[in-house]
Amino acid sequence: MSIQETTRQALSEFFPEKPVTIDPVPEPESEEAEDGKKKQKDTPRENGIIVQDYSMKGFHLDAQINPDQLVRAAEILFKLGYYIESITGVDWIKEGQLEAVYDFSRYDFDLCRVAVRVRIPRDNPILPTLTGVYTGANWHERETHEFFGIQFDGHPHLIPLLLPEDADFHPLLKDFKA
Amino acid sequence: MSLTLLNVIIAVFIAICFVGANAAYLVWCERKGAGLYQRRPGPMENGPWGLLQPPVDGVKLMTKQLLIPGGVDKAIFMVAPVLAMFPALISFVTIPFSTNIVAHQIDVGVLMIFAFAALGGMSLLVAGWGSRNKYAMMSSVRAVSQTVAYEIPLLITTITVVMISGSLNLTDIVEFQLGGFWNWNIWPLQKSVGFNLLMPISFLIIFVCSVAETNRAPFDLGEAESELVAGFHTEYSSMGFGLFFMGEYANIVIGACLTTILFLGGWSCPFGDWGFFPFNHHVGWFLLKIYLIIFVFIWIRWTFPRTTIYGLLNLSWKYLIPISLFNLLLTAGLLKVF
Amino acid sequence: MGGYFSDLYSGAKSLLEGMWVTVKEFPQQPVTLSYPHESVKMYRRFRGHIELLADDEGKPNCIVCGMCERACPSGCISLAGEKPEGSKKKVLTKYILDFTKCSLCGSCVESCNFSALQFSNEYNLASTRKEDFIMDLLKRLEEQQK
Amino acid sequence: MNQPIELQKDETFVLNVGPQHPATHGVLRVKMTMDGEYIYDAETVLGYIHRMHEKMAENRTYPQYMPNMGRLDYLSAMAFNHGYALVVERACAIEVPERAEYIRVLTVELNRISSHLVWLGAFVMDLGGFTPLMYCFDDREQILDLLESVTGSRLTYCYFRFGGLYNDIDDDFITGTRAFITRMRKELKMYAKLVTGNIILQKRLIGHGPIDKDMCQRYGATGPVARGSGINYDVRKNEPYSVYPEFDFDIPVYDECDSFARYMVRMDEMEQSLRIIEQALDKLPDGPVNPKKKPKIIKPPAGDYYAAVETARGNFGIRMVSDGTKNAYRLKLRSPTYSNMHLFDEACRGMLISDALAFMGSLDLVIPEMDR
Repeated sequence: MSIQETTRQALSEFFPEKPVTIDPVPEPESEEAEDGKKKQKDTPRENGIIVQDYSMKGFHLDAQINPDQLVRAAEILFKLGYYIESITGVDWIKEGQLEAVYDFSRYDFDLCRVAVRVRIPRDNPILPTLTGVYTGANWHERETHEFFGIQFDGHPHLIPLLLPEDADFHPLLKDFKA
Repeated sequence: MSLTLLNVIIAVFIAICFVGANAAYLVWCERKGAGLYQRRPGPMENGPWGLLQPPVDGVKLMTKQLLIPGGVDKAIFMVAPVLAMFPALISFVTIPFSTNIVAHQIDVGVLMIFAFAALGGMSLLVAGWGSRNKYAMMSSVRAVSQTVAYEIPLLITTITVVMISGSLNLTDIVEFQLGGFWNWNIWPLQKSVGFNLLMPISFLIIFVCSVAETNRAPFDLGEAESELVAGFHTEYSSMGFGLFFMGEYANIVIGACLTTILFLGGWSCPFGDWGFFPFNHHVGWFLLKIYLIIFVFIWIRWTFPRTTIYGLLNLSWKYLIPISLFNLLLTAGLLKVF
Repeated sequence: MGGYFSDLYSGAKSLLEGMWVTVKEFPQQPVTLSYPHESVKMYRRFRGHIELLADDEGKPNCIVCGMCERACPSGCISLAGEKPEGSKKKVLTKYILDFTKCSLCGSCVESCNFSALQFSNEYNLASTRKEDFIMDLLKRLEEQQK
Repeated sequence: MNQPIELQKDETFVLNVGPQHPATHGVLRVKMTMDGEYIYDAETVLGYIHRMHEKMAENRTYPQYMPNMGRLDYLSAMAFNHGYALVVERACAIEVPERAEYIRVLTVELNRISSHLVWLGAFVMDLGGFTPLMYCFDDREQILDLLESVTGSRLTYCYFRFGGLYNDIDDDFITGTRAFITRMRKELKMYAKLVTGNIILQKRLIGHGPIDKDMCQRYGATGPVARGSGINYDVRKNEPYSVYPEFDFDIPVYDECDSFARYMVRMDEMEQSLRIIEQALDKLPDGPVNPKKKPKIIKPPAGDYYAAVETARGNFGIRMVSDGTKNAYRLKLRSPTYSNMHLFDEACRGMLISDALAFMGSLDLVIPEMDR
């Protein structure tokens, strides 16, 4: 069994109501190209796992989960041998949501890049910290915190990293005006 | 005023001139040498081959503002550079450049040089302590432990040579080696001890120790610029820094002189004592030898990375001290036998 | 004990090897160039700041389409033109390059479809005044024509 | 000398290493809590040259953002440009002509060697040896001359375009590169004698600065740092992009986990890069360097895209979120030294300051890339 399937099965414990085998539907190319704009107006994406077309997207698995499942997901991925690449946010201002994207990748030749997403309300962005699992999440979370204003619960040292120490603005939010 | 005192004053004056000129032009040599080792020309712009660079640098240093950091003990801060320069100058009094070119012959010349060398180590401690800077403090602690560690093998090896030549007087030590390079102390074959295989190694030890004593790369832990910024002279500017700089080069000359006198036969001509030109040119031979040693100093500095403090102490306590101690014992035994 | 002496031997050998490497460089000619006295020839493709190209009559090729202005990531080009009476084409009246902002990416040269821009070979551009880098390229072209 | 010593919390002082410190190569600050010369704790402070490149991406069009990538890591700018070109090409499905791919690999590998040469020189200078720096710069100058003759600039090349290149290489470049390969092989032997074999350097590096596999995974360390810890991970092999599968080259991996292993990885990598360059020159196909069909205005379809390349310092990833307009909606730059430096805080505990700074040098930091 390829690592991709192993990971998918491991992550599917978050979605008991959905059978694992149904969702590997990569969004069809044509459809996406046509209504790229339409998609944006749609309601936010539902939680679930999407198997992406690697040659088109550059990553394999795309899982959207709830904030409370995040630490568990990280533990699963850590056990499977993934390393943390980066943590970042995306500001979906029209939907009133912030999305945190966690990128994981592997050291061995079983290529599998996993993106774990979490959507949280824009006015109360709180996420659990991953520093307990991946120590390296520390700086990434600090960066996400200063750029997007996402609070990471339980983070040991949540002060701005790249911005000045007293910065109280979040420059990567779409409504930030310098 | 007695004649001897006048003699000493004149000698000190000449020594100051000699040391000043040497320090200035050794900096030029160092920079030029560094350039040539590194595929570049070195100083070029001031005068032919950049030869006017040292005076120009001197003027620059002298006209700079002397900054004293806030909150330091001024007296200690100001006395440190003087302490760095002064012992080096005094040591020159007893160094024989030739049969009669010596300021003041002291029967315990070796002892005096070591006494003042220890004072030089203190200047680093005072500078580091007085600077009120953490880097300077760490550097001075390092420098002192380094000086202590390297004075021991230096002394032991010197005692070995003193035992062989039977005198603490530097002139006597040189005169013991006169008459051709085969008589120098560097060779295993000796007049007084017969055959001592460790003598060349002793020479290496004293060479390494003089590199370490003068705080030069690869033992420049005191001023390790990539670790401690500039070490003990981090806070010094203008001539305060200039004096440290001059003191360093003066110490190099002393180190080279001492090595030459103890092991390379001082002013003696390598090809026996022929009484005609150019072989009778005694000072010339002496200067040639010390500059050769300084050339090697420069060569080493621009080749090797720096050691660490534990590497340095390991080298001293694990290798240099045992070997030099063993050599001391061996020499003492051989002296008894022959 | 054996390790003690072999360490000493191999260490000394490695040090001597290193010294041999550096001393071989000692007598050789330096590879550097004493810059103000001699200078390198710039490559044909060297990207200096941009300059205007003129046609045979000495008029700039530029037709004031403004593509370069739009292509520039840093907004350092500002140009203006006017249409003289009885002429179809616009004529360039002002072309200011704010070199303080320029990152020499060359987007402007690539975006130009009328071969009106090129990179100059100038690299001696040090100055202590900011104004020296706000360049009037039209004036520069006129000076070149003379 | 290597035994862990018991450090006392109540006898510490704080030492500010940086932002202007000779060993931090730029403006990095490490707040070290020291017990004598031993480091009790360290906290890295970043952001002194933070320029918010990610926000710039949202305000610039895709082609306009290309020059920014060279400003991230000024030493391997080519690889960063490559990564950005890859992600946009992937999003817009632009085909790259084969010749362009070969030239990309050629220039990226040349750039990798030049980057490693700067590292080697700067690293040995951290250790107190100044001369290798000059030799490295002499060699690097040859690369910069070659790249300048092609790209027109020496440091921030901005040579790649979406789907192709700024311009084609010429014969002078090819002969020059071949001459450089011969020269560089000789020089590498010289470095082996002057630097690698040196007992002082070995004593300072072997056994110092340990980073084990687990630590790499927790922090996401990549590049030579991971490869020095026995992790066989190189994006060029693990996730082949461009025409790397066409070439025969090895990924040097060392299991020692110390500073010397990382040093050796980079030294070996230079040799492997020379091999790649040689093969690329041999196999270089004819043809155009820009695609025939290329959208006039770059507007990637909405969605998430990811691309990773192996720069001289490790895995550089770009996550691009497009909303179908001319500007990126969000562009995340995952820079390698950011993760590599992160483990310094933990790894340097209990080290002597001289070892810690040597260890920092072995991580090969480029501050602008970390601060972005």
